[in-house]
Amino acid sequence: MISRFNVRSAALTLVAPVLAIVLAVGITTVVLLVSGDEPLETFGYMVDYGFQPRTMVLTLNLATTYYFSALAVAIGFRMNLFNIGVDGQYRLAALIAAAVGGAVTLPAPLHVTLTVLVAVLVGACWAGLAGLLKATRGVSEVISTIMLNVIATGLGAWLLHTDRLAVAVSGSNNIGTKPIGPSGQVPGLHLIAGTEVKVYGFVVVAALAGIGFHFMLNSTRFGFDLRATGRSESAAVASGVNVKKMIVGTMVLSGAVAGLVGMPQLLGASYSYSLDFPTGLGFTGIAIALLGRNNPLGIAFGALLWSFLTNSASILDVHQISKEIVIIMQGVIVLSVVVAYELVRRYRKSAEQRRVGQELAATAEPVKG
Amino acid sequence: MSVTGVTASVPLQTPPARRTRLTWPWILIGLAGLIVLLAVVRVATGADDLTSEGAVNAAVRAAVPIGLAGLGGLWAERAGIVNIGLEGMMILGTWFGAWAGVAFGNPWAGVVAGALGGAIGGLLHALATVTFGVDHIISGVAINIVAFGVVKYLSRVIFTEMQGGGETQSPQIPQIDPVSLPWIGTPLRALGEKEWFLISDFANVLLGLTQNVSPFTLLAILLVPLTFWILWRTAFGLRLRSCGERPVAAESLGVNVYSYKYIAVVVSGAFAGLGGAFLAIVAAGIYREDQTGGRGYIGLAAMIFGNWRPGGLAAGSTLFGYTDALQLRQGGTSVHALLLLVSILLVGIAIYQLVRQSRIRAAVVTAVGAALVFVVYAVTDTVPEQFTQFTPHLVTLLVLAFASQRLRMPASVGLPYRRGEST
Amino acid sequence: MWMTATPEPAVELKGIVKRFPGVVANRDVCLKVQRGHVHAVVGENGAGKSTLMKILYGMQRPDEGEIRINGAPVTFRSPSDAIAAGIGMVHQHFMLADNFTVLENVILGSEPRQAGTVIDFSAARKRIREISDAYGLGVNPDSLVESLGVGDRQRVEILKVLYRGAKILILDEPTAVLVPQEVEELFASLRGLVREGHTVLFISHKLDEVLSVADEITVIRRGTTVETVNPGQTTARRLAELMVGSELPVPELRESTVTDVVALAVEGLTVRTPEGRPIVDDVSFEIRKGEVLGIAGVEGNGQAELVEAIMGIRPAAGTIRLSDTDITGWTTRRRRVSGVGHIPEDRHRHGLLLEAPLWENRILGHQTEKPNAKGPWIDRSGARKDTARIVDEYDVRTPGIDVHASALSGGNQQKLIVGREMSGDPVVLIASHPTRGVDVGAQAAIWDHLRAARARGLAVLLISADLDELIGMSDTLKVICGGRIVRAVDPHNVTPEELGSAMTGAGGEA
Amino acid sequence: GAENTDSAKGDPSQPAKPQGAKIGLAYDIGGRGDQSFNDAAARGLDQAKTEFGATANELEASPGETEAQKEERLRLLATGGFNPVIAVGFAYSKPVAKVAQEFPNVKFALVDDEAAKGPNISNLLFAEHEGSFLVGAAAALKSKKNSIGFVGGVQVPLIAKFEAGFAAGAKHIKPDIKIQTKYLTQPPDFSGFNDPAKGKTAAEGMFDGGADVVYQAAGGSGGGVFTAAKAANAFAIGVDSDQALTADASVKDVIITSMLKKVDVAVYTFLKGFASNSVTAGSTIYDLKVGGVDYSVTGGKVDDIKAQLDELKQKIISGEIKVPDKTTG
Ligand SMILES: Nc1ncnc2c1ncn2[C@@H]1O[C@H](COP(=O)(O)OP(=O)(O)OP(=O)(O)O)[C@@H](O)[C@H]1O
Ligand SMILES: Nc1ncnc2c1ncn2[C@@H]1O[C@H](COP(=O)(O)OP(=O)(O)OP(=O)(O)O)[C@@H](O)[C@H]1O
Ligand SMILES: [Mg+2]
Ligand SMILES: [Mg+2]
Repeated sequence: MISRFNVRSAALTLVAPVLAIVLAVGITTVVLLVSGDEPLETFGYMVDYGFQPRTMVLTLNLATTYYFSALAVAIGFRMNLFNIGVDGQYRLAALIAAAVGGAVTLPAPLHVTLTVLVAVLVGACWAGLAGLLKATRGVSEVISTIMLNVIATGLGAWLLHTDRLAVAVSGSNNIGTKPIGPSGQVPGLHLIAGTEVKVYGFVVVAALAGIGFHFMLNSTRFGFDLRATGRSESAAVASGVNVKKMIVGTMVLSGAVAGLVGMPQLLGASYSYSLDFPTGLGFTGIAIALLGRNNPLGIAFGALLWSFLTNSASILDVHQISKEIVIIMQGVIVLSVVVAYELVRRYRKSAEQRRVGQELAATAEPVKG
Repeated sequence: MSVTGVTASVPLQTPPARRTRLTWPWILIGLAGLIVLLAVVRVATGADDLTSEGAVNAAVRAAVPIGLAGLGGLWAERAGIVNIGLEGMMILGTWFGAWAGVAFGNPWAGVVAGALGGAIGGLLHALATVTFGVDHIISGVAINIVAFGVVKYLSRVIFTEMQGGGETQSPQIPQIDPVSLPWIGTPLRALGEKEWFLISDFANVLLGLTQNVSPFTLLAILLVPLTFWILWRTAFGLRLRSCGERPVAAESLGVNVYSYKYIAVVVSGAFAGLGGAFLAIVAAGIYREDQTGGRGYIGLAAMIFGNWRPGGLAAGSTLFGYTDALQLRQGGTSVHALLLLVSILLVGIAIYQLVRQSRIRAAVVTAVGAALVFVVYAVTDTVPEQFTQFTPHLVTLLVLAFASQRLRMPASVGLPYRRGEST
Repeated sequence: MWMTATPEPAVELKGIVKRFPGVVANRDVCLKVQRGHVHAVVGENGAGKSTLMKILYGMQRPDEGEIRINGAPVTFRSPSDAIAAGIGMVHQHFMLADNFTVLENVILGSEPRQAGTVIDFSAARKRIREISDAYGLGVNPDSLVESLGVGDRQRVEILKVLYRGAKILILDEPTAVLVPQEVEELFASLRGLVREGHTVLFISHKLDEVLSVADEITVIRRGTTVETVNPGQTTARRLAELMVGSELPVPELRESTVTDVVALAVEGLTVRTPEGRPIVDDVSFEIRKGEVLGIAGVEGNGQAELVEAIMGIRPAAGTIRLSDTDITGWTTRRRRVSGVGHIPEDRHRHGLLLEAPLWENRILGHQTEKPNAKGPWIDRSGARKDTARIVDEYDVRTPGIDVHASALSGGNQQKLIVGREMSGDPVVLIASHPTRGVDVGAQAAIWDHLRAARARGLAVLLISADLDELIGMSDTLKVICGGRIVRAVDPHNVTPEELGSAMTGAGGEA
Repeated sequence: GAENTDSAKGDPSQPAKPQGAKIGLAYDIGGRGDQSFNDAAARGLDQAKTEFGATANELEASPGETEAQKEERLRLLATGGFNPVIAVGFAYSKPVAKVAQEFPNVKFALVDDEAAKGPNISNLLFAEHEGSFLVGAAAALKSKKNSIGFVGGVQVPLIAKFEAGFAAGAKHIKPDIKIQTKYLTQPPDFSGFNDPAKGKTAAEGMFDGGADVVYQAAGGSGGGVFTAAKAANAFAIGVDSDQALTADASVKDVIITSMLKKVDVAVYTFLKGFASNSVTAGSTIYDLKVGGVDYSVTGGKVDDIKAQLDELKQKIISGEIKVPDKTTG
């Protein structure tokens, strides 16, 4: 009986995302038809290209980056804190970490550790600021992180100057930090056959972070307190949780993970923070966290899906099909997946109540009438 | 999951019942005081732009889209729905506003279309949050993504076919001619040019507010008292607000909570869309991809800043618009002068804390802050460009850090509501 | 049926059936209410009283059955239909927006208007004053609801109904939060209403009240009407038996177990509002091992704040000592770990994570203790095992420990909380309304557990609105009023009426 | 996909000439139709297409993307048989360096960057500072109030080059001239290239602050500068293309000149070289000497000072005047 229940429960968990993807494909089909493109052909191109070995590596690499970002957002969400500031946190963290990493030469593991540590610290501090403002001054973290994003941009632009952390690249209009030497770089992995391109070594760290997140949430007291606060702040307070400390702690942790967002790119590909360092990953992270229901495994799937769509969109351009339809598709997936989750949740809840009712009725005496 | 925000205020406490009521005389006195202060700082620093006609005019122009987005946020949140999708609805407003303005050759068609475009976004949000009970933030984020993709797609399909348009921009939109309050322009300008302390400052501020103002700006400003009037003076408004405070209570008195929420969120989208249309039609005269630049989020911030009230929200967006205009116009000098202003204000706050509230420690901390700011002012003579640009954001953050505890949001904002479920 | 006198009842319900997922809340309910009567409806928790009333008020739609008002069949699609038919309802839980004024709350949905849109505030104010004066409600239309006490809120609710010109009033447990004097005032108003031709439907768990005010009483058990009786021809005991189908439990302590060892001492405890007004004012008391100290008081007189201060949830001045240790500066968690248990007043807000399984709710508040935790880790299997034990020992009716707390009925939720708080081997237990809204069976079980723990040397601070419970379960009884302990009374020879008058401050200083 | 479908899929009415190359072009953010520097590249491409009967495939970057995505774009073109491949914008520097190595038989051109070197990479560079020097001089000559302004879109080294040349040119004419500068946003917020509202406010501030000529290097925000100039009855200077031709009719008359950065010429010249098999690897600097940068005379507003400007131009070409490409401080 228990196993039957679990199987059904697992099936229900899958229903929502599948429903959402079907809906998204449907809506995209309509858009494609309207603009006169052949939907089947379009999806065919995407799948074809998306599953080539090299694209799969790219998808995995981008997903690694997305994963950290979504994890950072999810940590906050689990406590009903909305960290819109992951974007600013990771940019500032990557910049300063890149400068530090570029300035030193150390034995390989130490060098990488130092750089990553700096990133984690900077991310944690920047997010912690929002946490402190909320805990001590009651400033909504939604606003403070929006503002801190812009402030991080200004600060970053000021720091990324040849008088400060940047070095000019001769012959280039780009400007960046001093490249991190080989000892500070994280080698890639040959995970997928059929291509020379390597998967970021950071994929391992991402997996570990996911496991750590799961473990932290479910097996530690801190995680319990965090989830309890997210579910009911008043009950958490009554149970002895110091909500102010939790707010600061959660924001710091979220920011620490946000600090990792730039690391796969920095230590696995560009080795320097320059003007073209990827931006906006923090916002993508929000969408993916929501897609994955703030659950480490769900986020992994969400990140892969998002990354697959983003990467396979490249092929559409080649065939003169608007790649914007992929953005529309991503948005529709987020929206429809949550609608589907909500419907499933309602169904589950009433099923559970029914179950409790039945069990109780079985033990109770029959009633007249 | 429901993202409703954890409140860090002393847990389980009863919220402060005392509310200060701002009356017209007090507001006017406060504003006049502010101008006096600005005049003093202007004279002391020579940063003439602080009270110039152009700065005031630009401030209003910068404040309007933020204020409209904020009004959008206000309508939604007063009915209990968080609207983080304002940015997306604003994006829809810029696109549809520009498209209709060009297609019909009439900017006012753009105004209407911008509002409609935003309203469609609002309708989607209402559908997701009210009918399907989706978490408000999730829905908002999704709408931002979809709107971004949709306008990119539409531009590619439609603007590329238009003369002067492209994948990332529309053709030039026909202009709405600005209007001026007659007769006072010349005399005020004469006064303003005299550079007399205070008198010229007042003259310039008045000029900035009354001369060369777009009728669309006037419309936007009118929407503030109109919103107040509708929400606080009419039966419709009372019912709408009751949905944000205690929807079950409203339902138990026969108010159809769902439909009020729907109306509120659609109106919210329309306001955000108007903000977008303003940006495209008046502020820029053209649609450019990404031109909203996060103003929807800032509008949301202005609304919270304004304590979920139209007056406060107008103040919040004006503050933001003013500092943004200053930094864009003569950033280094003006922002540097603002440091002195902040320092003076902090001294004032410290004195208030000491004399009226007897909070000695707080007063000392504030005074130290004032001194620090003053030192920074004294030892530098300009503010680096990279820093001037986040002046409005920093100011917002600082003001909130001082005043956040006094804010009070509608009691049921962000909470899911299902007819007949909760108690 | 007993009643067939008048031909045309004000309300007639026939064969009402209402199903919720997993429960049939009402089955085949039949009820006739004569015009000009006070008609009481009694029944256990979850018997389906509120659901029935909501159906009559158009907030729920019956699955089957017929409603007749003044003889004519009606179908209500929403409360507005019911309001139009002259029905008004005061809900079990207040239906007021705290951030609105009384006026706004009252006129909502039927606003007097000028030109069809603008609210005519002065007309509304006038009307409210008139009604308030006519029925002696003493309500100020311009005060903010959040600043009102429970009694005032109750009157606002009644005003809301009268304002709409209702002829048929439904009052769902209006007296649960009132002291006897306020109840008397309420009943006086009700009698006035009835004289003017209003009809009142009235729900209460307090059988004495029901017997004193009602013209007729209908008993509901497990969703169906069992019998309609005349108060003159029945007793509280008989009613209870009809409700439960068994005998009524009595709260009482047998022999004294009070020792000389002080377990909890509170001295000069003062809690202030953000504005600086004291809500708990210089409160001092001691509880010894094996003693139950009852605190009596009208709701909103500082009890909740007192409990929060003792639990460290709310900052306070004064000292609190646990055995010999000064715990004043301690965090809530440290207090809990050191043996202070807490049954909170509002189990949904402060006692449970509704959307979490029972075993996680077992951990709540005991995150650092065995068997829930090992060092910084949560011990899932330990917690699960212990939850199963609690479910078993405290007779929590549930199909398993993996269902969400929200799926349990209130009484079972409360039993889980009591079991949890007793499991930490507490030295002191702060019990706020431990049996509020719990039906008689569960009530008896909770009292038994309290008695047993007391016998083992537990010190209990008992706060309750149920005066019988307070008198019966306390070794020592103190009265709190306006945040101050104003009197100590002897629980062995005080009547609920005397206690009630002491609570309103009528009895003078002790 | 709308406007460039025919070019890629082949227009049946215009049979492709047998010698026609398959050109791959990767744009920076904004792509074709940005009315700025991507558009200029597109013009060069279009010219080559008609002239040499080539076909082309054009791909566009997305905001905030990673290097890997840029690389992939280039690879898609290279593997799709496109040769040569042109990358527009310095952000393609590393991707080009990498992908060019993978495809030694494909010729790559990289606009605005010479950090990426390789035997099959042609770097197309511009002396924006030299052109800006001339319009700076023009601004100083035209300014009656001895006060001018510069509005940059985003504060990046590329735009600083414009500012440096502009300031040097103005100071060369009037050493005591007052120059106001404003960048609309800071990297990585590139919205400064897309926010005409900000451009307008910044320029208004300058006009109110006494300037009467403002030079903009602000991409799509430049329209706002023109509007402000119109309202202030002052002058503006355009950038990249001859904006007195391309800008909206209502503001054309305030644009006294434009600093021309002839990306189209560079792209066309490269393609022409490819067609004639004479492409050279390494840097080609499009400066005043080769006419890669210049100032425009449309509208006749600088006719009166044309002689002076041309003289300066000659001095720069001859090396007599050295124009700085970096701002000081
Ligand atoms: N009685 C009124 N009639 C019309 N418009 C008004 C009225 N009072 C204020 N307004 C306008 O509406 C805006 C609302 O501002 P705000 O909400 O701060 O008012 P308030 O005085 O705080 O309101 P309340 O009276 O509810 O406290 C004001 O800025 C003003 O423009
Ligand atoms: N909206 C609902 N959804 C599901 N079940 C419900 C709902 N409302 C009530 N119930 C269930 O219906 C039954 C009757 O509830 P009701 O509130 O009518 O009881 P009651 O007699 O008023 O109890 P109390 O004395 O505690 O107020 C209970 O089992 C309750 O859990
Ligand atoms: Mg108001
Ligand atoms: Mg009930």
